[in-house]
Amino acid sequence: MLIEVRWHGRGGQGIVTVSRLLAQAALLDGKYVQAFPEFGPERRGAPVTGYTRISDKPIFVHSQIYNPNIVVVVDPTLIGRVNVAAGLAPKGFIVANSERRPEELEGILGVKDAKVYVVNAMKIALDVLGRPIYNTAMLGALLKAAPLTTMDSLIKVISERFPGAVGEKNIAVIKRAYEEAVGVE
Amino acid sequence: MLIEVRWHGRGGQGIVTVSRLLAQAALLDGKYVQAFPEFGPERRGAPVTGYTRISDKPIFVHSQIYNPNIVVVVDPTLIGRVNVAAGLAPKGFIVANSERRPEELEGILGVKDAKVYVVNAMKIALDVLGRPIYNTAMLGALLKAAPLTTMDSLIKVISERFPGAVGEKNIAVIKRAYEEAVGVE
Amino acid sequence: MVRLQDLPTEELFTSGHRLCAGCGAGTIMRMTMKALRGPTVVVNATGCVEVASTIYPYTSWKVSWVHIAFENTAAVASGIEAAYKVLRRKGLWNKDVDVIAIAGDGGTFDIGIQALSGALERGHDFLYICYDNEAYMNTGIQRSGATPHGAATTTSPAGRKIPGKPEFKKDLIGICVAHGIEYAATASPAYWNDYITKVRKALEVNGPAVIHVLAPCPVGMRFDPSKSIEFARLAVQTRYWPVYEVERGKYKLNIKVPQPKPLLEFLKMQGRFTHLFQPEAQRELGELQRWVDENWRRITALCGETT
Amino acid sequence: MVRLQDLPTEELFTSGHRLCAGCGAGTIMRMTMKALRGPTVVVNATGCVEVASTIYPYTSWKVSWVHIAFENTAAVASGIEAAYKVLRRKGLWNKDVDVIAIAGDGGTFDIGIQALSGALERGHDFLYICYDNEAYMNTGIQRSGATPHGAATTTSPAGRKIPGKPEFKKDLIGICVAHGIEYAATASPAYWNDYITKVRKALEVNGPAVIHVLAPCPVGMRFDPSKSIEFARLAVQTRYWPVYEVERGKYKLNIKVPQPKPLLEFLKMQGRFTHLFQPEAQRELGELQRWVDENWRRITALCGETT
Amino acid sequence: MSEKKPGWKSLPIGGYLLESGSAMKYKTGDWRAFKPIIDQKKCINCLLCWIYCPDSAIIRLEKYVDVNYDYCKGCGICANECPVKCITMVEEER
Amino acid sequence: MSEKKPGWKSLPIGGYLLESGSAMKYKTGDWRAFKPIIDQKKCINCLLCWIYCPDSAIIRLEKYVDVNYDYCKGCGICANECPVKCITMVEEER
Amino acid sequence: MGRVMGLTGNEAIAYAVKQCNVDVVAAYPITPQTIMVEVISEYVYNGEMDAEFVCVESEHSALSACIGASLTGARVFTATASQGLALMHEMLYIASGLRCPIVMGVANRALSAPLNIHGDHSDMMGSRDCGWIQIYAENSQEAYDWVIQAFKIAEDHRVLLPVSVNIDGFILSHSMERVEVLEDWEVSKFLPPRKPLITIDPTKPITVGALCLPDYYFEMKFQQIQALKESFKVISEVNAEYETLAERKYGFLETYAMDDAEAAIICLGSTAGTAKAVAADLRSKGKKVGVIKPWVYRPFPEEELVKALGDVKALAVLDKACSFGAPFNALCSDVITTLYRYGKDLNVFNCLHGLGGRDITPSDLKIIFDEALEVAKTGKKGYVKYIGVRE
Amino acid sequence: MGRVMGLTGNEAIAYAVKQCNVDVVAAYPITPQTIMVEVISEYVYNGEMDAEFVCVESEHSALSACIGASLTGARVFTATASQGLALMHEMLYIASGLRCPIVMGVANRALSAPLNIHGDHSDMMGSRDCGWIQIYAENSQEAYDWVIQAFKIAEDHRVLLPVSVNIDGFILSHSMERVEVLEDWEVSKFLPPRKPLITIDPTKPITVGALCLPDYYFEMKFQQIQALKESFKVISEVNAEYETLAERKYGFLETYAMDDAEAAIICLGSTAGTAKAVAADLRSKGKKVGVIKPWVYRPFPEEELVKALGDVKALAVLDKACSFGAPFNALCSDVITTLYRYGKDLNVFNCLHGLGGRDITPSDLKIIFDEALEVAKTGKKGYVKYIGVRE
Ligand SMILES: Cc1ncc(C[n+]2csc(CCOP(=O)(O)OP(=O)(O)O)c2C)c(N)n1
Ligand SMILES: Cc1ncc(C[n+]2csc(CCOP(=O)(O)OP(=O)(O)O)c2C)c(N)n1
Ligand code: SF4
Ligand code: SF4
Ligand code: SF4
Ligand code: SF4
Repeated sequence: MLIEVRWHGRGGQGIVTVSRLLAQAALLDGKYVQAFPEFGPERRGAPVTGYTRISDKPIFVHSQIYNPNIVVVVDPTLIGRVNVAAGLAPKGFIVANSERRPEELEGILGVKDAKVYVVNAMKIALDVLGRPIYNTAMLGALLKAAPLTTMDSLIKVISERFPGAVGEKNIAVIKRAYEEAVGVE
Repeated sequence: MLIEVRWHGRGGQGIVTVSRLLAQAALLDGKYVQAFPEFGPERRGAPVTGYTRISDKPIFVHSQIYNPNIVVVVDPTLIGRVNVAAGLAPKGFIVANSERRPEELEGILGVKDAKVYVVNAMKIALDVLGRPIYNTAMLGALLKAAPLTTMDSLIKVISERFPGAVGEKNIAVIKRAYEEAVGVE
Repeated sequence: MVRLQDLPTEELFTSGHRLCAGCGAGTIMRMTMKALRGPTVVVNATGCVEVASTIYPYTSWKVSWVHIAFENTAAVASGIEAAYKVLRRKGLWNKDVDVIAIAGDGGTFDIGIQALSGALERGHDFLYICYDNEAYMNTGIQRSGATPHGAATTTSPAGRKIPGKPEFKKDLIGICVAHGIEYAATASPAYWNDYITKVRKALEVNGPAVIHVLAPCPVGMRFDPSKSIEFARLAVQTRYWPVYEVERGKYKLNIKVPQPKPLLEFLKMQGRFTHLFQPEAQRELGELQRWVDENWRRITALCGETT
Repeated sequence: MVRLQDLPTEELFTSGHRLCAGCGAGTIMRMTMKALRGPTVVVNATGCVEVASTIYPYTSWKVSWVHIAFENTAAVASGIEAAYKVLRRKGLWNKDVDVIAIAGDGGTFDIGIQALSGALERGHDFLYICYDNEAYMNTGIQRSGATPHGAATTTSPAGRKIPGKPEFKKDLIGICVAHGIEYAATASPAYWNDYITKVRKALEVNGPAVIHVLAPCPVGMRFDPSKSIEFARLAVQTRYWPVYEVERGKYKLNIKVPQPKPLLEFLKMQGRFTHLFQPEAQRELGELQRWVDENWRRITALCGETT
Repeated sequence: MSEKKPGWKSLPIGGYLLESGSAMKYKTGDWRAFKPIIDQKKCINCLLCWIYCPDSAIIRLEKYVDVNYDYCKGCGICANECPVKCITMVEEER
Repeated sequence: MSEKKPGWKSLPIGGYLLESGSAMKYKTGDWRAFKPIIDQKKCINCLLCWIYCPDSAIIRLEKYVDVNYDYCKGCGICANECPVKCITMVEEER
Repeated sequence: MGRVMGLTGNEAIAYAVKQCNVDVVAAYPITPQTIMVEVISEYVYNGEMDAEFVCVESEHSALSACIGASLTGARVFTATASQGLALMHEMLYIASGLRCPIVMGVANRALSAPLNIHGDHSDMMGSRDCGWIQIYAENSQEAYDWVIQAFKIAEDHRVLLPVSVNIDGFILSHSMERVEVLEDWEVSKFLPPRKPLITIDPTKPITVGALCLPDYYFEMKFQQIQALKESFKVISEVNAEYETLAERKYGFLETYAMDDAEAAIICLGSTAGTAKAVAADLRSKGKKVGVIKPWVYRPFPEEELVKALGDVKALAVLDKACSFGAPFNALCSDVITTLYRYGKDLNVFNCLHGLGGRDITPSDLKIIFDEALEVAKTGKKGYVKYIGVRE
Repeated sequence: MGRVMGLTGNEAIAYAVKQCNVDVVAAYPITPQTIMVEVISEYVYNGEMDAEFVCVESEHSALSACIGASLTGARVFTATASQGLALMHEMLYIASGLRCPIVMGVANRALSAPLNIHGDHSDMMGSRDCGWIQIYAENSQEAYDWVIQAFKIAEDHRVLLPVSVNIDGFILSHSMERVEVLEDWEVSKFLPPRKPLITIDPTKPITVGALCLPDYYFEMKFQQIQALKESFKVISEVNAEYETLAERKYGFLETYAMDDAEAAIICLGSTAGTAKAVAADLRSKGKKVGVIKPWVYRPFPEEELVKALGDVKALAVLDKACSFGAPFNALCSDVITTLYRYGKDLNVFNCLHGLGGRDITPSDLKIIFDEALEVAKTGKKGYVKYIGVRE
């Protein structure tokens, strides 16, 4: 099955990175993947999107993603400002970085058919990393919402990409986000 | 009828100019013409050639001239060094700037089928212009050898191209060359 | 002398552009527009300012603005200037038009230097402004001829073998002055008064004039966006960026820095220099420091200053 | 100090080229080849020397010689230099190779200045020689950035409205020196000793060096071919062509001219200036004279000479 | 994505933009993560924030300045440069 | 024109010329309108003509110089530069 | 009959440019175009032409300056050849994309490497996709006539595209021929001062050269495609108006002896002249051969070509530029694809000739005609010949 | 199975370049190629790759430096896109004319004006005549594999021509995909250090770049034509050898579901992937459609194409670059002329798509397939469609 994920964040928040980290992890699972940014000249601060495709079979399609199965909102300030749910496929998921409860968010986003998961990635990031870098936390939350990869693969990918202490901290972030993420169906 | 003329001289001796002056004069006579240089990067001092085509009818051909009807040798030092008679059409003419007699030249050039005309353009140029510029003199000699244009047209063209004293002197040169040119058949 | 109160409130470079938050080039564009004296055509090279200010169907420009390519800003400006000249002569146009070419350091120091050199030689009446953020920012922070020694960029990374850019920054003003132009100057947006005054002065020149202005880029130089102007001030105060002008070949130091702040303060605020503070990079750091000292000495000497 | 007797008799730039009779560039090429120190690759820009020396299937060169295009000589030299560097590092090549780029003034001042500027900035180890015949001679005497003010060329003719080139000659050495290179110099083939010494010196430099040598062109400047060297000498003796060198930014006047010959003598020998001696062109003549004076004053001042 | 954009027949040729300053229609306020709050009582109207703001997001008023939040990207230059420190950056709601 | 030139099969690729200095086969002596004649008795062998000749047409000999008329284009630089004026330019035969 | 002058192709174009009252000329010298620029600078320096001659430092800057100038509403000309055109390549697309009605004279010359200064079409053919209207002249007269018409076509608001007028390097550029010229006032009447549609008039500021993302770019390109389609009409109109003025008839292509031809040659530029001469000769010997010479190469005149082909059985397409690695060379591809579109069956073969100025002689052309006549019988087709290459 | 990595097209090419032990890289950054250059400079600055990275001041100089370097016998790589490729145009011809086996990565992008940074093929198509071997990859894996093969093909003494490996801008250049890579030693074995035929070794001096007049130029060009012909054989050999090494099969083109296809799409690069996906879908619904994807675009694989076409009745040719004013766009012209040469009758129509990065979606492709199936019945042909242009 082909799963399409859209990531929402801002220029500078590592949206491309996280879209690729997920794909890397899926690669370890023996999957086929694509990860690509929104193709535009957007600058730091501006709302941007990234995309990940994961499949058991080789992926031939190279068109854009219009109807993602999953949307991940990395930047909480985008909620309510950008239509993050746009085009979400039927029975899709939204995984958001927010202090709110999932039910509350469901209302704000005005989604009906979708499952909403929430994690307070800001808090986790500040607690563990000491800096407002939310992207890796969202990997943990996403994993909770949908088993697109495994925790093992994520850990492996993270420790390769960020050797040493940074990697370890990010792994901690992911694990905690996995724990803390909650959803409504 | 289409007449093709090849001019021999050295870079810097006005070979292009004289090939064009002849064509200009023929234009005045209502003829169709082409005048073009040898297409090469040759420098001052090097042997060069120029070409003139004259016809009563529009000239369509744009290829090079391989078998000229007439060859004009502007620079006397070329004789014996460059095969000026190369490709000369049957019953062609050679008009040369030389101190020799035409018969003598005929021998040197080794031509049989061609008429040879000779003029001492050096002397004429030095006498009249005071400088070793031989090209216009050869127009007079050429006219004597073959009526490709008229003296009137030549005069008109020269006085347009070189207004004032220079033109007048060149006209004198042409006239004298016309007088002095001698040929053998 | 300019008073902020007297500057026009109208923005000829409007909000709604997509330069990064805190982009110094944005500040520079606004200041430039506040210095105009009449009908103006801006010719802009490909680069951050161009891309971020004119994403179809939006434009931030309220002057006529033209972008043709990356490397030919000065040539395009030449054509426009020549055209208005002949159109006026023929009575088909009746106004003075100021032509301002604006390009980044990449579009000036590297790929655009020939077009600039040619235009200076031909003596067109235009003002060329190079906003220098010291790298190709639009394409993602690649080194340019303006990148300082040792700085890390994506094509001169802080590598294990080579720690940042090995070469030194080109002397743009020196090159322009060698073209014998009437007016050339450096500037920093922190010193708005100096900059705006210079733009106005340069526009008055009959012939080519060049202004080379430091453009703080929080993304490419890696500092906090709120520090853009602080950066631009510190660059001057540490003698990294001498502010001077050259009128008819005569150098003048516009901002004296009798008691410079330590260069390290300036370097440390920027992520692109982080690696220089590793012990292995001591030599690079020293070379950079030496270059800054020597550059200051050379410029101030040309200005007839003794420091 | 060079002795003619000690120069090699072997000609690495052979007879049989098709430069015009009396071409100063031919003399310069020969002298250059006599100054070599070892295996050499010459990169030649399109122009008189290139065209006339390598008409297939003939070549006058006995060193490896490369011509790629008109505007990119310095870039090609960069690539060759870089290649030998890495091939040596990898053990695939084992000799020092001198890379000499040779271009006319058109290929240097105008269309090639960007490639040159870039190569200087990157610091490649090569020698760049600009033989300056002050116009595009190969294509038939068009103006270049090196053509002096007032000179008639086929694109700046002595017209009834505009009497010759309105602009002034670019300062190539000034531009190169602004790039902070280690060695730059001017030369005249009349002073063979000075020139050959400079080529040798420049080859010793580790990094880019530039030599700007006046190339007499009897055809384009319009004088008798036998006067080529006389022209080159007079240019120096009238202070038209200051002969100096710049080592690590330090200027030195190599040929002092305490009692200059009158500039008019130099101008009068050249057909390209004939029209300046018409009464209508008095202003142009004066401007040219002033430029020569000012240039001499500027250069000698830089050299610390008082004249 | 949703709204239909004009087609080739109605667009001006050459990609020319005939309406100058149209970028005003593009609000960059939502780029902002931090928001400048001006204490207008402390403001001395020196206009330094005004001249330095890259986004023309400072509005010049009679006695003090104000922020145009439609465009302010929240860079914080104004707060950093304010000589009397009357501007504070506060995190945007989320 | 007459002699058959090599075809694509035998020519080296890329227009490379593998024989350096082959221009020696191309005699430029016939460009000459004037011919330098050296009075070798007067020649002091200063070699100035040698270094200045653009065409390498001056031959260095033990005591004096000679001219290689195969290549001399007759520019007259040698005659002009000779410090003892031992070179005269005479018109070529015609 | 107009005034008769003896002009080379270069001079004819320069003379036309002067009469067209061009405002800005920015150009760089290169053989064999140089003389175009020289003559123009002479006009300007002598005060015979009130224009700014911007003597730029490279061809890239030449066209850049022209684009800038054209945007002000000025009438603009440039000229180049070979390496110069190649160096302009990037700017060619920008000039058409920004809809600048610049006219450019090209003295076609081979591209390096190896360096060669002689005439072939590889320069313009190597940039044939650039969105310009592209005209090839057979002789000086045509070069002159087309330059004057080119401005009118380019500046028409239904078109607003740049136009290149191509002449064969040396063969035309340096060959003096008889040219009938119009009087200045006639040209001025035919071609009044340019009336630009939109300019960068700074008192009514506009933005030119914005970044168009995937949401708009294709529409702009489609406008260009449409403008080229529109240009068919405009070219016809301009040809017609010019005919009443100059009494010389132009169109998209010229046909020679095609009426009952069995075999024909199609080619561009000066080769067509020689081909016509040879055709005349062969006709006199009873061989039914003809010649088709497109004047307008871009947009490619498909309909007119099909009409011109009539009942011809075999067609030799002469290309003077090599499309390395393509099935056929450029003109031949255009011809074959046109036949495909119109479902016309015809035996076509391709002759690559004249590269680097290799002369194409009447006897070469005779052989080609003979081969075409042969092909008309045998039906052999779809091959490429190389004229005059030594083994 | 090789080692699996997640690489974008840019990264895959850079990784291949590192493994190919390239000596000199001279390049200039431009979106969307930039990352290729960045990754390479990282390798060099980190000492992971022993090469000279010449960070030139423009693309013109980039290729110029590469030509110089290549003449020394070094292995040379460069990369560019769009305006950069256009600025190199002059040098492209020189690189092939001087027979320099340079490999160039191109992240294809639209040409200005208007400025657009997104993917289409106008850059490389606008220079398709330049005498290079031109390869288009569908994904990162192919980009990686072809770069390694490209050096071997280019440097073969029967070829000695430059090769461009093209990837769609953003769609491939910026999209991370699964890539199986070889080990360094495997690449080194497959591709030993370059053995140049002739170099500028100054101890055995030669002259490169002489002026060739009409008497020699055509012969040099004919040698290039022959080398491109020879390259067919060499490419096949290299493909075969690579297959034994990497267990991935390449050739001149890939066919997908063509066996009994009635209608097919032919296209280059990433679009072919989407087309294959759609074809699979349609096949599952019983529609007989297939896809042909040329890997090698120059020299154009005519014979292989004709073979691949089999008995297909209708063919949609998808072009991603506009040949303004030509009867058809580039790929379509090549296809139609190939059919002509082989006397093959087939209903072809041309779809211009994706200009300036306009996305081509599965539903677009479905419509095209449907139209092709329709055409297979109606026999309508020879027209051009514009996919997704707003009226
Ligand atoms: C011929 C060409 N090469 C490369 C590019 C890609 N490019 C566009 S902008 C740019 C960098 C601009 O750098 P700079 O001039 O310093 O301006 P900045 O982006 O820093 O404002 C580059 C490399 C291009 N547009 N055209
Ligand atoms: C891109 C390009 N533009 C123009 C030319 C034509 N061209 C060849 S050499 C030359 C002039 C050379 O002048 P210069 O560099 O001064 O050398 P000179 O001929 O005087 O020795 C010109 C314009 C060219 N070869 N390439
Ligand atoms: S990258 Fe730098 S210069 Fe470019 S918009 Fe961002 S802050 Fe400004
Ligand atoms: S034109 Fe001048 S520079 Fe060129 S070969 Fe002749 S004399 Fe030498
Ligand atoms: S935060 Fe930045 S953008 Fe916002 S008002 Fe202050 S200076 Fe302007
Ligand atoms: S005349 Fe000129 S070419 Fe002949 S030997 Fe003397 S200097 Fe040399």
